Amino acid sequence: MSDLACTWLGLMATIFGLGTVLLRSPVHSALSLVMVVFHVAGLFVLMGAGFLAALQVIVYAGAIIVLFLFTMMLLNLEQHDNEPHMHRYQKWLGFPLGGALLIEATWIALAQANPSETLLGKYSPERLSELGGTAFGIADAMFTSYLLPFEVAGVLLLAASVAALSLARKPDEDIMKAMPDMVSDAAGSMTQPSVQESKLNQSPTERGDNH
Amino acid sequence: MSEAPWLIPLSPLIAFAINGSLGPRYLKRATGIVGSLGILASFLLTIGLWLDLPKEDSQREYILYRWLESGSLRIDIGFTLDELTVVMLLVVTGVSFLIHVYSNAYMDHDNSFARFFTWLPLFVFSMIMLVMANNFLSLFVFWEMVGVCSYFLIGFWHNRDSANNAAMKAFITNRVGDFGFAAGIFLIFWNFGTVNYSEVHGAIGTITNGAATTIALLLFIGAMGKSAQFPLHIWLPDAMEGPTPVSALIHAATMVTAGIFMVGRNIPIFEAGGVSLIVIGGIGAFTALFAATIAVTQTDIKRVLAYSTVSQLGLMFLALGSGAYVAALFHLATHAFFKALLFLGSGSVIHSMQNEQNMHEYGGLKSKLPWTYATYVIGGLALSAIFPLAGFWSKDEILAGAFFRGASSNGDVLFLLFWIMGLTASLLTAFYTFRMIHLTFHGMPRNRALYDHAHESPWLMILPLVLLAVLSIAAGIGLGFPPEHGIIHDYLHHVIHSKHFELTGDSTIIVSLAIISTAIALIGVMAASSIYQRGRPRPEAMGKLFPALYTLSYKKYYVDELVEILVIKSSKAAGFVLWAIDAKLVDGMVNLLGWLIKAFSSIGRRVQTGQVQNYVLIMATGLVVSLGIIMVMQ
Amino acid sequence: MADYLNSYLFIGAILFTLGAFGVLVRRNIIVVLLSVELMLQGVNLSLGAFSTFYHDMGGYMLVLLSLAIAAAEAVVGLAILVALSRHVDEFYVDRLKSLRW
Amino acid sequence: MVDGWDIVILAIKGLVVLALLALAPMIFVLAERKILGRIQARVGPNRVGPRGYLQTFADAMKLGAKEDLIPPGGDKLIFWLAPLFMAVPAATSLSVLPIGPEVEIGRTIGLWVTDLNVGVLLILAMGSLAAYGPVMSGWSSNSKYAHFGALRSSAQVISYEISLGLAVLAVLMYAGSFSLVDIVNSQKQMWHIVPQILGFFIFAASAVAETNRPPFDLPEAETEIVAGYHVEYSGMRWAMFFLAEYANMFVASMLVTILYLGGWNGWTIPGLEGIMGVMWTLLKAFFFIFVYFWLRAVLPRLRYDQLMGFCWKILLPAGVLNLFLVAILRTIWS
Repeated sequence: MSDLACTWLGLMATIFGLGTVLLRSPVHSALSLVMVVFHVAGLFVLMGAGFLAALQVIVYAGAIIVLFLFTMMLLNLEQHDNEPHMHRYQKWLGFPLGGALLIEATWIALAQANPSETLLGKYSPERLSELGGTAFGIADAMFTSYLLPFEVAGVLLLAASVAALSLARKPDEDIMKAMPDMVSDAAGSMTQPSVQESKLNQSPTERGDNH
Repeated sequence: MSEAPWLIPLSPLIAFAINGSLGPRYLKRATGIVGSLGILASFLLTIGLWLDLPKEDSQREYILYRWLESGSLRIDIGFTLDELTVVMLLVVTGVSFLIHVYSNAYMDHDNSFARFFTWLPLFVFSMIMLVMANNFLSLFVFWEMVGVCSYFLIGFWHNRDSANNAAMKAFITNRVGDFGFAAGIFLIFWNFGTVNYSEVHGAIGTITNGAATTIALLLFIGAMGKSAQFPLHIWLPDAMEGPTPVSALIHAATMVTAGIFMVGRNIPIFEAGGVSLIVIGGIGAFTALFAATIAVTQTDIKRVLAYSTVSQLGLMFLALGSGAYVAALFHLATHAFFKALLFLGSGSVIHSMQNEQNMHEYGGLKSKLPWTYATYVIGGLALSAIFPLAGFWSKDEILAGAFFRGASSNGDVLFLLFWIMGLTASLLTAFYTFRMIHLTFHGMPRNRALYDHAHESPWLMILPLVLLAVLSIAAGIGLGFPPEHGIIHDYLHHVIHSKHFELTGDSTIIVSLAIISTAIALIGVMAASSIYQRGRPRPEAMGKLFPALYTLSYKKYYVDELVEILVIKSSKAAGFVLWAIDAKLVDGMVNLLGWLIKAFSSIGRRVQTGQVQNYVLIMATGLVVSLGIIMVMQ
Repeated sequence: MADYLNSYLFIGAILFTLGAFGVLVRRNIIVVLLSVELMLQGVNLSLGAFSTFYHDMGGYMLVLLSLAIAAAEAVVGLAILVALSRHVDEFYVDRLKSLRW
Repeated sequence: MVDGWDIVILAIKGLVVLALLALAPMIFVLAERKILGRIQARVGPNRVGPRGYLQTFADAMKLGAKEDLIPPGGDKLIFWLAPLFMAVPAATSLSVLPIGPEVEIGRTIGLWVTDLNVGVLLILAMGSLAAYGPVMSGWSSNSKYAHFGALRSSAQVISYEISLGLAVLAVLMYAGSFSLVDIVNSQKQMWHIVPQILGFFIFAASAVAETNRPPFDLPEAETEIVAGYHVEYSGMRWAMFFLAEYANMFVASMLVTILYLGGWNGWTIPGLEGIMGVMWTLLKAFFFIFVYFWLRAVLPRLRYDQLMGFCWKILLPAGVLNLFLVAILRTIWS
């Protein structure tokens, strides 16, 4: 039963993973990745880590990929689906490299055939049921031995949100008005390279306007 | 009070915090009251500590908390509770309180009133902590904090260039001394593994004479900086740029006495350090005489007092060098009273003369400023060491100490020379003091416009003057009678006593020495009166008699100019040479290296396509290859 | 038991490799970012499997942390994308060469 | 020990859920139209059947007969998948909602399909998946109104999920379990609404926003963007969106009932705990569905900046505050 489930989930995850990488439209790629996330979550359930499965779906499917889709729609990204290829060798090198990586990764996976008994940690299934499940086990570990990484992750998230805010923010026009000479320099240095760059990278826009 | 000695420094600190945060916007004039009350609380608590001083040695150290711990270094915020601390605290907080009260009136018209009363309590806090410290590191920290506060206070009128320069000069000159002081503390830690006073003093016998001498001399360099001994005295006269209460606070009661206190606190180290006491005595005696000769010709009333302070501090070091330790601290206390009185009195004069400080613009102020005049004369008499005022008792003991040290069998003959230098200094002291009094208060007014506007200062300024005058009269006889066996001797004997020198002679010698010094002081007073009151001979004629000497004295022996040439110009020249080496040789080498790297990297940069994916490709190749190697190896 | 661990690790390896391949080959910047997420999926699966079979919470904790990092990465990456669209309006990796000076 | 009866019972439970999914919206739609009519001093539907009671069935038949249009230039596959992405999460959520206590009918049967030990997380996960339906439909429709609706919806759902999660977190802290049955059982003495009145309001507001209902119905604001993300849909596909919306409302109401109002806990007749429990649960849930209609009738729609500001500047800080308060209360009372 669980052999079958594992095989099925793994197969589907692989197929959707291929879809993520190979599909032309970024939106299709993203939805394909959502399916990968579901199947990985299913594998987590199969392992008995239901908590992780739920988190996986909530965070990945519910937040991160939605954010991707949101951005794609915001920037009308789906219009650019004819990908030009400027460095073909990159693609031809990518295939053998990917193949080699797969072989090596598989070898590493197979090298784990016999997990040593001495490596077993303290969260045996009995201990977990005593604690009250995976979620409780994770909480137990999180607030004891992994407290520092947990706190650091919080700081990381804060830093990331601040960074995202400042990156995606529009240049503040009120400040520009308030401090004309100071900002004109800064604005000049901010806009100038982008103007140059867009000139340098001039390319026929393939944006078909469907609206 | 011995259970909670931390309350004593706490109240000025609270006053500082309140005035610093709320002062400029909300409290304004009330900062003066807050500051004064803070110091008053501190003074009353000190009296409490005096009455409640622990009798047993084991209780004389109070540890508030462990400040830092690093390796074998352990520093506590702790307090030493002994008689020396109490005496110093009484002088510091008492005089500071009177100065605070005085400042309320003196600074009344200043726009930065609140700022003034922010730094003043912080200064007193630092000084209290310095006095109460139980280890060298705390001492050093607050030693520096006193320096910082003095920087802010000397440069209080920061829109005057001269004030800023004076503040910087004081700060930098002190740094020179602090360098020696810090080196001394390092050596102490190196030799003893601790910086706690009692532990260091207990272990003093374990180190060699040479090490002890080095430590003692290095510590003394620090004391020279803070207590303005030659040649590090140059900052003190310039520091008169600060407001007069600041001058009184820094130069009478607190900051400059830190050096004396530090030596007094560490007598065991200095006694162990062989010749260090002779060096201290020599520099003290020289400074006393040297500064006195400068003071004779100065025309700025505060500058006269400044050189007088340098001279008196020299006498205190002479006492320390002679082994008359209690006499040094006795003089420290009496000097604090009468010098604060004189500074505050001169402040009162300056206040009424619209900030004119040149004595040649004064004259005949006796009738205009009766209270100031009366108290000023008392202070002058005390400074001149006229019997029976405070200065007499303490200075007499110092000179007697030097004499006995020189004359006694196990003493050093050099001290007889120092004694003569001290006597000469006290002659000059009496002379310039009364020259100052005559120029200021007697004779005819030399500047009618200023004279007409002069008026007696408000009672808030007079009251501290009167109190200090009373102390200047009574403190000497009250504390120091009979000589060598007064109250202060008995009180301090427990903590400060010499292991090596017995400085007593029979009473006839003591009395005759006292008569000699009084006679010399009287000669000085009379000479000044004769020249500056009756004009026989005329002062100008005296100046022309020895023009070279007069100019030398008036120009302060060109010490500032010498420093300018020897230290500043030569450092600039050396700096220029080093700059040239740096700019041409070192930079050249670095530039060469940079050029080489640039040349090589112009080849290597072709790898960079600017495309992230290329980089990732290379990275992945690396991963695949290294994994492959691992795979093959196994 | 051990066979299971292998199969999970195998699936994880496949997903990781697919993601790496996508990062190497795809031009569209958003697909590259998605491929990175795919790599993270593979890693998460392996970590979860190790944790389960070695009776240790370390792997689960790392999955949680990698979730946080993935979120941070996505947020910053997409913000950069928005900034790019504002300045150069260009989403192909091989045309963005400003790293080269 | 799985025997035949277990499978039969499970099948019956599943059928009940499906029936709920299909029938409940019909009833709700009728109720909504009638109640809205009353509040707005109208009569409401009154032509089909006795007093208009069969109106919804007529609508359903009409929708079933309509042509299934696919807009040109759109993405067919995703256009086709989008309604499924709306309906499946809703149905999945229904399957873990307990509607009554355990009853004895020959054997012990819990009045729920499954009792997952991460039930709350499953519902949260399904709630976050609800963002996909609008996004996919909006993107594949190739229409600017649908596009805007999808953008609004995704931003709104992601934002309000955070305050929703914070409110739920406080409940979980109090109950000490992720299982919905355990949560209901932990409210035997006191409903969670008593210590967490603040959390209750945060949850209720966030739930309304999550289901795209007025006054937070910006993704489908008729007056601005016609009907938002499902403007291009017709026939049975559109019915599925409709169905999913009402199913989501039902899930949200049940969740409020279970998390804050004690689920089936209430006054009961000995021997009839099962029936009384179901009655209590449904009564509380129906009250909340009524609140949904009520809000729609009386509140104007928010502006978009107000919507975001309300979430990030009011609900989120309040949620954190609630978490602190609950943590303190829990420490004091336990």
